[in-house]
Formats: sequence, structure tokens, C-alpha cells
Amino acid sequence: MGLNSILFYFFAALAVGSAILMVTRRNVVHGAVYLITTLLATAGVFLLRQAEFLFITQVILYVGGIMVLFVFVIMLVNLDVSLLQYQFNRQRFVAGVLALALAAQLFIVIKMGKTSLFPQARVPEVLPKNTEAVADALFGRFMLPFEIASILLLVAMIGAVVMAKRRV
Amino acid sequence: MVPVDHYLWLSLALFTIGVIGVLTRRNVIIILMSIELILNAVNINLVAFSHMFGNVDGQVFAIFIITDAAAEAAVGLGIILAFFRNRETLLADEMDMLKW
Amino acid sequence: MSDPRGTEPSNVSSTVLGADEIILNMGPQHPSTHGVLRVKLKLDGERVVDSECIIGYLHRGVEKIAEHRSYQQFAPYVDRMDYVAAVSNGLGYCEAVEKLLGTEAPIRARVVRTILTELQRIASHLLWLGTHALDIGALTPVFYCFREREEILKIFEKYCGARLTTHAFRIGGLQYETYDGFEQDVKRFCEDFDHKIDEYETLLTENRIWVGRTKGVGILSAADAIALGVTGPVLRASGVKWDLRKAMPYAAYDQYKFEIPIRETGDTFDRYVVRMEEMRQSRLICLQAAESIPAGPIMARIGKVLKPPPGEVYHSIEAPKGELGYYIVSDGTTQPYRVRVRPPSFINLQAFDKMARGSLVADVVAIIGTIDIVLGEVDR
Amino acid sequence: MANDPSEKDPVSKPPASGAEEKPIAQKPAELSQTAAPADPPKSSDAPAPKPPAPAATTPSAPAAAPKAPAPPAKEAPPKPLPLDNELVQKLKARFGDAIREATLDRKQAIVTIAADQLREISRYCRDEEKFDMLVDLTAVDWPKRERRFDVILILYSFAKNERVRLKAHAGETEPVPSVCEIWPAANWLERECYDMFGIVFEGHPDLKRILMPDEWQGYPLRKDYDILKQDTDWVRENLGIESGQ
Amino acid sequence: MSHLLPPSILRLVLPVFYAVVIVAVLPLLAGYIVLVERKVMADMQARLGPMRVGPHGLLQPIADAVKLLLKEDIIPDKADRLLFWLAPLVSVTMALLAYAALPIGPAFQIADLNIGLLFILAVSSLGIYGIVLGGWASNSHYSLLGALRSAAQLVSYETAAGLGLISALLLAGSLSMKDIVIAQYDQGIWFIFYVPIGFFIYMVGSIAETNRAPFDLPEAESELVAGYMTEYSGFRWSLYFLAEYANMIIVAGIATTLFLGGWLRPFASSHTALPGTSIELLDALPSLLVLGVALYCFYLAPKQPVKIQKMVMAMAGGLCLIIAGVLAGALFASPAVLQGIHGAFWFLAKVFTYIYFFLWFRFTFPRYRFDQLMRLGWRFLIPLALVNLIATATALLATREWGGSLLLYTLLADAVTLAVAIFLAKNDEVDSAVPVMDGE
Repeated sequence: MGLNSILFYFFAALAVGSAILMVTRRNVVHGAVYLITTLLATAGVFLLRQAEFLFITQVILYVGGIMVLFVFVIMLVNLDVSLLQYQFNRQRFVAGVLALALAAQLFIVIKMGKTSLFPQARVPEVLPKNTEAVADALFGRFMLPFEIASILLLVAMIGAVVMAKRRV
Repeated sequence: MVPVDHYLWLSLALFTIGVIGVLTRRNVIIILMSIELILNAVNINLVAFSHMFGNVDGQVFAIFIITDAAAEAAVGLGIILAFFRNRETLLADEMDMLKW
Repeated sequence: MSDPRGTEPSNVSSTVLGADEIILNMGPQHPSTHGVLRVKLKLDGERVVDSECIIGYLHRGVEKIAEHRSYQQFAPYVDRMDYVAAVSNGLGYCEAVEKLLGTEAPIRARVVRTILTELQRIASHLLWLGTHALDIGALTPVFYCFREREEILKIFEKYCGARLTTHAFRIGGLQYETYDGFEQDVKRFCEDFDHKIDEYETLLTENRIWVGRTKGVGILSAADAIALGVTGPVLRASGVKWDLRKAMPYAAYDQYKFEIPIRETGDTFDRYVVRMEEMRQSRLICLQAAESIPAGPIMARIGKVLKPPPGEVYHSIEAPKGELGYYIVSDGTTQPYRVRVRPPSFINLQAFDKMARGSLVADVVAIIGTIDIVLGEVDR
Repeated sequence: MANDPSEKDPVSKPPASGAEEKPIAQKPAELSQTAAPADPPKSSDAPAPKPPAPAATTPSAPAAAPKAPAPPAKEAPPKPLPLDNELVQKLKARFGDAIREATLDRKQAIVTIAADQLREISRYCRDEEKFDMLVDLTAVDWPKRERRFDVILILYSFAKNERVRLKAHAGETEPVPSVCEIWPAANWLERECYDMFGIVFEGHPDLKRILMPDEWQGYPLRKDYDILKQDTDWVRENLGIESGQ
Repeated sequence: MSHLLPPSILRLVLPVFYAVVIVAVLPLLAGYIVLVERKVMADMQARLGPMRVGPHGLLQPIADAVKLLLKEDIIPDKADRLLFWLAPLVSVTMALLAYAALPIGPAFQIADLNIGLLFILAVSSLGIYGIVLGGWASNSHYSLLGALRSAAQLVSYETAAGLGLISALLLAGSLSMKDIVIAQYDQGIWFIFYVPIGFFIYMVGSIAETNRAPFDLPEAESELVAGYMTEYSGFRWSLYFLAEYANMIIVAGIATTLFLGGWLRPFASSHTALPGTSIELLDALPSLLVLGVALYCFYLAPKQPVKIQKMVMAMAGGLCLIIAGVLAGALFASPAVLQGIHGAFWFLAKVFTYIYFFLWFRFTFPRYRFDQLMRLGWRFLIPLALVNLIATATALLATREWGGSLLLYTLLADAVTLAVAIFLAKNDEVDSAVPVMDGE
């Protein structure tokens, strides 16, 4: 087991562990901290797969941007009472069973498809320089989706402002 | 070398945890965060396959997903703020009216 | 008064946006409440919805003490009220008792009193300027201001041996004759001081950030100012041309030429400009007075034991902070029957709520600074 | 007698007699006239300030032409004199018996009024007589009197450059009408009065202690307030010892 | 060193060595920056500053550090203990982690990542969690308000600063910190001359990002006591402090690398050797400078009042002498060694010059108010950065298409950007005349 594998399993364990903690914590701020840990661990996984640009995007945008927004809002709306209320809703058992059923399905699919479904593609040992490659793809073949995504962001921004503004 | 399916198992685990979070928690913010978790699980898949196939299309899609997550978070949190201001609660099962 | 931090007992974030409001306690231990003022702010985000000043942390019962001291014995106590303008306090008290006695200090004493009081006004304004700028985040002016204030305090020290709580005047005149070179010291200071004010102004007046932080902040209209009894530079910045030195001259003010600076808007910037200009005017008064101090005795003929005839008197002077009045009731004995101090800081502070409502937390600091309060005087 | 000025003065000798002092002080001629430089105003040597343009007052009544009260040129010894100027006449005409007495003490006008009419008279003074600023509001305790408190309002008129003092007698238990709505400045001043004397102002929006702690017992500026007893009570209750002295 | 150890091991050992050096030296460096700050402040305010501990207060930082470590560590009663404990660590860790990609010299770099710049930005943007979580965990209104302000401020100004950086990135064509410096060497010009407005934007943004005056609202002592640090004391507080100064060095390092030529000396591309030797004139400059400082120290040493102060002053002089010796010795060593040692000198010199501006601003300007800060960020800096970016890109394109001097085109671009800046500032003046009542 090389360094790469050790790191992968470390990150994987970290991600899953803190994800579990995240959905079970009573205190939302703690939940957010665990989610941040998960996201950082995932970023580590990206790095292991030589997706450096994605790693950075994950850290800057997800952790440094979106999660800051989350923490910000949590601080604004954190309620003491919410700590005393039931944290899980009434359909929690049914929901849990359903979720696990879904997981089992996926499990079987991956198990079955492990040999047949995925073509054992060759892994080129040296990938092209990642940032350039992503840029070429993003501003070349994926130009249209890129622009659409930017419009989506614009719409979301306006929507968020309208929603959060006290008196429109 | 870590086989590809291990990435899938990781992704599956995160996805399931996310789904459980969305379905069982009452706090809207936790639900929103669970959705982020689900999106993240998808990203792991995309990156794993991107690496396997040796091109960056998967990563580009992952970037789109992050963009989407940002948009979703902004609007979602905006709604939460607006809702909280009016009802002073964060519980999803009390969000039961269509307008106020 | 038990809880110095004064945060509400519940968790901090309990009602952050829920009720749209949080309660923030500033003081009594806070860097910019200038002593032990405690302000309870109700905030909506960072905007002030409501405010309440809680005072009395420095209450020493000065008015009660006065009833158990002879007229002369009480004089040093008044220095401890507005301790950054002790000379002005002393002037007001001495003149009030003199009026109660039906006498007056000799002209030489009055001129020296005028000089010292005007120097004290400059010193008080300098201290205000330094701390006010510090509150708004300009770290440097405070040291320049203290440098010049030091010169004034040196003059006080040479004159009467004390720097802060000087007890410079006595009922009936002065205790000490001026020292040799007093006029020269005053003149030298005044001549240097002119371009020192320019120095402060280059740091602040044209500074975009300073103007942005002070213009339009804490506006007090003239009508509000009068209704709230506000006096001094705060009133004049609101556009009311009223100064006791002109309206009801005391000491030797009617001999000298000076202007009463006023501004129109009544915001923090205007109060800044008014005080800066007042320093220049005070400098002019000092120059004129030091030019020709009349010769003569420095003490009026009053007995060693003061027994004012029964009756009452109200006398007020223009202290650096506003109208400082003494209402003294005599019952014919050696001790005042009642001494009431009209403290300008106390009454001006009442206008705080009016100015602060609707402003931001950062403005609250600017507004507290701009009223120029001294808690020793507010609480007495 | 450490503070006695003539005792310790090392430099200047106090003048031998009062007769000697006067001529020297005379030197600037106009100055000796301003012996009592404050009120009432002498428009000759002190330029009267312009009335504030946007004053808070309602339009002036035509009858209230500003005119200085006749100052009797009386020298020492200062003694309260009866006062009968235009303001007092107008007040008497309007409020009759509510104006109990008008005196001039050290050239300062004092009008003693009935406490229950305080608010009406105040409003009249502000609106009709242009006394637009409440300079001070305080009280004096005369425990031997039947109605022990003097509530004192010092008013100032920018237009006339003149002060007047309203004085109302109040008993220990009877409330005094609040003038908060006439002069917002009275808010804290009345609170202080309540805090120090225990005078209740009726109609005050938030009458509570201001300088003393909320749980304080007694009213410090009353003449019968015993600080020693207060102190002993406090230490007995809070520290469990007999005396703090 | 290269001949002592095989290169494969060296590749592992050297970064570890550098990391240890940075972690060990940084707190000391931060302490001395504080001393310099106090001395500069004292100078501007007509006073002396620390004079007691050591000659001219030279040992003050050590005394301060000892004091901080000995102070009582207070955790408020209702604080969230876990996060209260974690938050300063997050801050300081992220600040230190960013040093991994900072090229202090051509060889003195822990890791030359090909996304180096992004890495530094990403990691230092995580430092905000230390502030936000610490402010929240303290359970105090002042802390919470400080944390909220900090979050909003950082997110806003990071955008502006990032856009400012991109204008330089366009010219460099790489994200690797090392390559950026080499690009400046190759083009024979520091990028500040191509994109001065980009530099200005980054400077303002970086002051705001490090919470320094006039943008120090999250810790505005006259309003929020100490902002997010209000409830902290002793060691934890000093961690925040260390993080703040470490961040200052980081942003100064980024600015140095991108705009000021990194470790390159002035006129790095021109080589004029002294006659008869291979020593270049400009290379001799650092050792002469430090020698001057050393002599000054020796000159001052006998004037110190106390014997121990004389000794410390003489020791400081000796230290400078040693440094001067090393710098001079490098002149006669191989070019790689010369570059390495002098590179570190020039890099640090530029970093400290940049930091000096921070100090200067701090003692000159009053503090912005929060709405003014936001307005400046969103309505002045970000539009200006966008215009600057487009103008620079156009200039670059023009050079590529039509040929000619890039400097000429960028000058044109700068003129355009400047016009826009003036327009924006004028516009802002008109708006700010009306007191803004946001949220209503």
C-alpha cells in the first residue's frame, strides 16, 4: 500500500466520519464544522486523483465561499430553542429505511457492474497540466454550459438578494 | 493504486448519509447542508471517472456542480432567512404554508 | 449595576435576527465610553433602534458634600466634577459665591481668570479632539493634542502648582499673583498654537474617511437642541448663535473681541469644526488678555469667614462643554444650604438618544465622542 | 480654614480697606457697571444674541413683546425684594392666585407659583413668553416647613436674553406635575430630583432613579438623610458586620 | 549542501528543513514586526516608543511573548469550549500552511506547486473560519458582531484582491509562484510597471483582508472592544495575533512575487560587472547596506546607559556584521548560492517595505464605517478591478496581434482605468452625500 492509498483511505474515513457527525449533531454550527471537514477531506481525494484545479475550486469556492455563507446565516438565525427540540422528524424510521434501501440498490449495482459496467480504461500516467486542461475544456467545448452556469449564478444572486432583503 | 470502485464506495457512503440527513432531520439548514453533501458525493464519482478515462470532462462537470451548489446555497439561505424572519423557526415541518 | 459586562443572561445568539434585535451593552467598561458611561443599545443588525444611557457609576454626591463644607472648603471639590476643565468649574463656583455675597473680584483677578479659563477651554477641546479622533480610528492626532495640552498644563503648574485639579481661583479673586513671565508664556503658547491647529486640520478636516465618518452623523436640529436644553458647542453646531460669554458676559470677556463660531447642520462634523474654531477664538482672547493685564489687587475685600446673607443665586458660565451653572441657596450661615450644579455634560448627554437613533454602532462611538462628556460631571 | 485665600497668599497682599480697592478696579470705566454681569441683561454693553431662527416654539403671541424687567439699581447688601414687572403682571393677570409671590434676589427674578398649576404656567412661559429653554430643574429641601420642598425651574429666553426662576412648593407626599412634555430636557432632571429628593413627578414617562443604584434606600439630598445610618444598615445587611465606620 | 546528500533524499529533507525554519522564525519575526510597528508609530506620533527592554526596546518582543505565555487563559463560562479551543488553531494553522508555496528565494521554497498562487489564496481564505468560529464560540455580542463583520469583509475584499491579482497573472501566464518570478526576469520588468492599478487594488484588498486599519472593523477597539478576540486571552490570543502578522507577511509575499519581482534584485536582467571582477555592482549593494546598519549599531552601543544594553546593542551590530559577511561571501560563491542568499535578502526587503505601508496607513487614516467599507469594496474596487482586467487583457492582445511595446499598451490601458477610477470616485461622492439607510 503506497502513500497514495494510505492517504486515500485516511481522507475517505475522515469524510465519512465527519459526514455522519454532521447529520447527527444537535448544534448546527458544529454540523457546519463537520461538513467543512468532509469537504476538505473530499478535496484531498480530488488531489489524489490529480484534479488540482478542482481541489482548489473546492477549497476556495466550497469551503471558503459557500460554507462561510452557511456559517454566516447560521449565526444570524441560531436559536437556543432549536437545541431543545426534536432533531429528527416523524417519518424518520421510514425515511431511514428508504435511504438504506436506495443505498443497497446502488451497492448491488456497483458490485455487479464492477467488472462489466465500467470499461477498464487505461490510466495515462502523466495527465496534461491540469489547470490548462480544465481551462481548455471549460472555454472550448463547454463554453455554452459555462455561460449558462454564469447566468444561473446571476439569477441566483438576484434571487438571494430579493429573498433576504427586508423590505423590497 | 486505489481501484476505481473504492471511490464509488466512498461516494455511495456520503450520498446515503446525505439522503438520510435530508429525509430525517427537521432543521432546514442541516437539510440544506445534507444536500451539499449529496452533491459532493457526485463530484467524487465524476473525478474518479475523469481520472480513469484520462480526460478532464468529469472535472468540468464537477465545476458546474459546484457552481450549482453555490447558486442553491445562496437562494436556499435567502429563503431560510426570509422564512426565519417571519416565523422564527428553522423546522422544516413547520414550513407548511404557500404564502404569508 | 451588578453585571459589568451586562450581556443578557441568555445565550448571545438567542435573538439575533429572530426579534430582529439584539441588546448590546457598551460600558461601563468600554474603550470609547469615556469613563464609566453605560449605554444599552437595541440593535437591528448594526443599526441602533433604541438606546438608554445608564449613568451614576461615578456619583460622589458633590451636592451633598457642599452642604457640610464652608464656602471656601467646597471650592476644591468642584474641580473634581469636570476634571479636564477644572479651572472653568472653579471660575463658575467662585463667581457664583461672589454674586451671593454681593461682591466682585478685582479687574486684575478677572483678567487672569479669563486667560486661565480660556487656556483651559483649549486644553479641554484638545483632549476632546484627541479622544474623538481616536474613537473614529485615527491613532495619531491624540498625541499631537496631548503635546500642546502639556504646554497649557505647564502654565497651570507654574501658576498654581497643580496641573489637573488646579483650584486656581479663590472666592473674591485669586490666591496667587501671576509668576514672572506668565504673559510671555501665554503669548508664546498662543503664537505657536495657531499652526498647530492647522496641523490637526491637515490630518482630519480634508480626510475623506474622516468626513465620511462624521458628516451626516448624529444630526441634532436647532429646535431639538433647544428643547433638550443642550448648550455649548453642540448647540452652536446646530445653528444657534448663543454663547454665555457674549450673552451674559462674566469675568472680563466683555473687553475682548472674539467671534462665536456656528454651523448649520448640527452633525458630528459641524461640532468638530465649531470646536476647532473655538480653539482659535480662545487663542485670540488669550492673546488680547495677555497683552495688557491691568495692575491692581487680586483679592476683593471679603472676610475670612464667609457668611452670605440669606437668599439664593444662580450664576452660570460658558464652560468648554456648555452652560455650567451654580444655584446656591444661603441660609446666612458659613455653609451653603444647598448647592446645585447645572452640569452641561449631563444635560447634553440627554440628546444622545436623539442623535444615535437610526445610526450604526460605529456612529454611536462618534456620537458619544462628539457630545464631549466627562463622566465626573455627568455623575457628580 | 486652609482655603481662606487671604490667609495663605504669599505674593499679593490683600488691600487694606475696601475703599482702596474700588478706585483701582475702576480703571476700565464700563466694567464697574457690570458688577453683577449676568441678569437682567443690559443691552448696552452686551450685544444680545439673535434669537435662534428655527426655535422650537410655536408662533409668538402678539402681546408678548420682549421687554426687560425694570431692574432696580440697588447695591449691597443683597436682599430679596418684591418684584412687579411686566412678566409678573401678565402672569398674575392670567393665573391669578396661582402666582403666589414674585421677588428679585440679587437682581434675579423669582416667581413663586402654586405647584398644581406648574404645567400650565410652564407652557405659558414657553409659548407666550418665549422662555424656550429649561436651563435647570432642581429642588431644595426645607424640612421644617409644612410643604417641605421647593421645586425650582430655571428658564431662559433666547429672545429676551433673560432668565426667570419658577418656584413651587411641594409636600413630601404630593406629586408635582411633570414638565417633560413641555421641555424634553426635564426628563433626566426630574429623574434626578426624584432620585435625590423623592419628589414624584406626575406624568413623567419613566420616573426611576438615575444616579443612585436602583435598589437604593432613601433620598440623599434631603436634609434628614442620615448617611451614617444608611451606611450602618447597608453593612449590616450585606456584610453582616455591625458598623462600617 | 547538494554534494553532501543524494538529490532524492535532499528533495525530501530540504522542504522539511525550510518548514521548520519558517515555523521557528515566524513568531520571532512577527514579534519584531510588532516592535517595528510600535517604533514607526512612535516616530510618527512624536514620541519614542518602547525603550526599556533592551537598547531601544530591542528585546521588547521577547518580553511580550513571555508575558503572553504566562497570562491566565480564560474561557468564558458559556462559551462553546470545543470551538473556542479550535478557532485560534485554525487561524494560525492556515496562516502557516500558506507559507508552503511562498518562494522566499529561488531555492528557498517548501513546495513549488503548479497552482501555487491559488493554493496560497485558498488556504489563507480558510483562516476566516478561525475568526468566525472564535467569534461565535465566545458567546459575546462584541465577538459575534466582530465575526460577522469579518466574514462579510473578507468575502467582499477577497474578490477585489483576487481580480487585482489576475491582471498580473495574465502577464505571467502561470500560477506557479516560481514561474511568475521567472516570467518577470525574462520580460525584464516588474509587473507593477505594467499593472500599477492592479497593484493598488491588491494593496487595498490585502489591507482589508488582514483586518488592518483603516479596515480593522472586525477588531475596532473603540467600537467592538476587540471584536472577535474580545474574550480571548493569553496564549490563544497570541495565536490570533501571530496569525494576523503571518497573514500580513503572506499578503506582502504575494504582492512581492506578483508585482515586485519576488526575489529578483532591481534591474535583475541587466548585468554590468565591476571592472576586473565577476561581481556585479548591484549585487554588492545588500552587503554594504547591512554593513552600514552594523556600523550604526556599533556607533550606538557605547552610548547606551546600562552595561547590558551596551552588550545587546553590540551583539545586534555583530549579528548584522555576520549577515553582511554572508551576503558578501555569497558574491564569491557559485551563482546558485549567490541567487539563493541574495534572493532571500531582496524578497524580505520588499516584503518589509510593503508592510511599512501597512503601518503608515494605520497611523494616518481614521477607520471606515461598515457601510462605507462595503461601498468602497463593491462599488469602487470590484468594478475598477474588472475594468483593469479587461484593459490589461486588451493591451496584451494588442501586443500579440500588432506587435509593439507592451509597456506602451499597458500605459494606455492604465490611463483608461484611471479615468474609470476617477469617474467611480466622483459617482461615489454624489451618492454618499445622502446618508445610506440600508435594509429599509
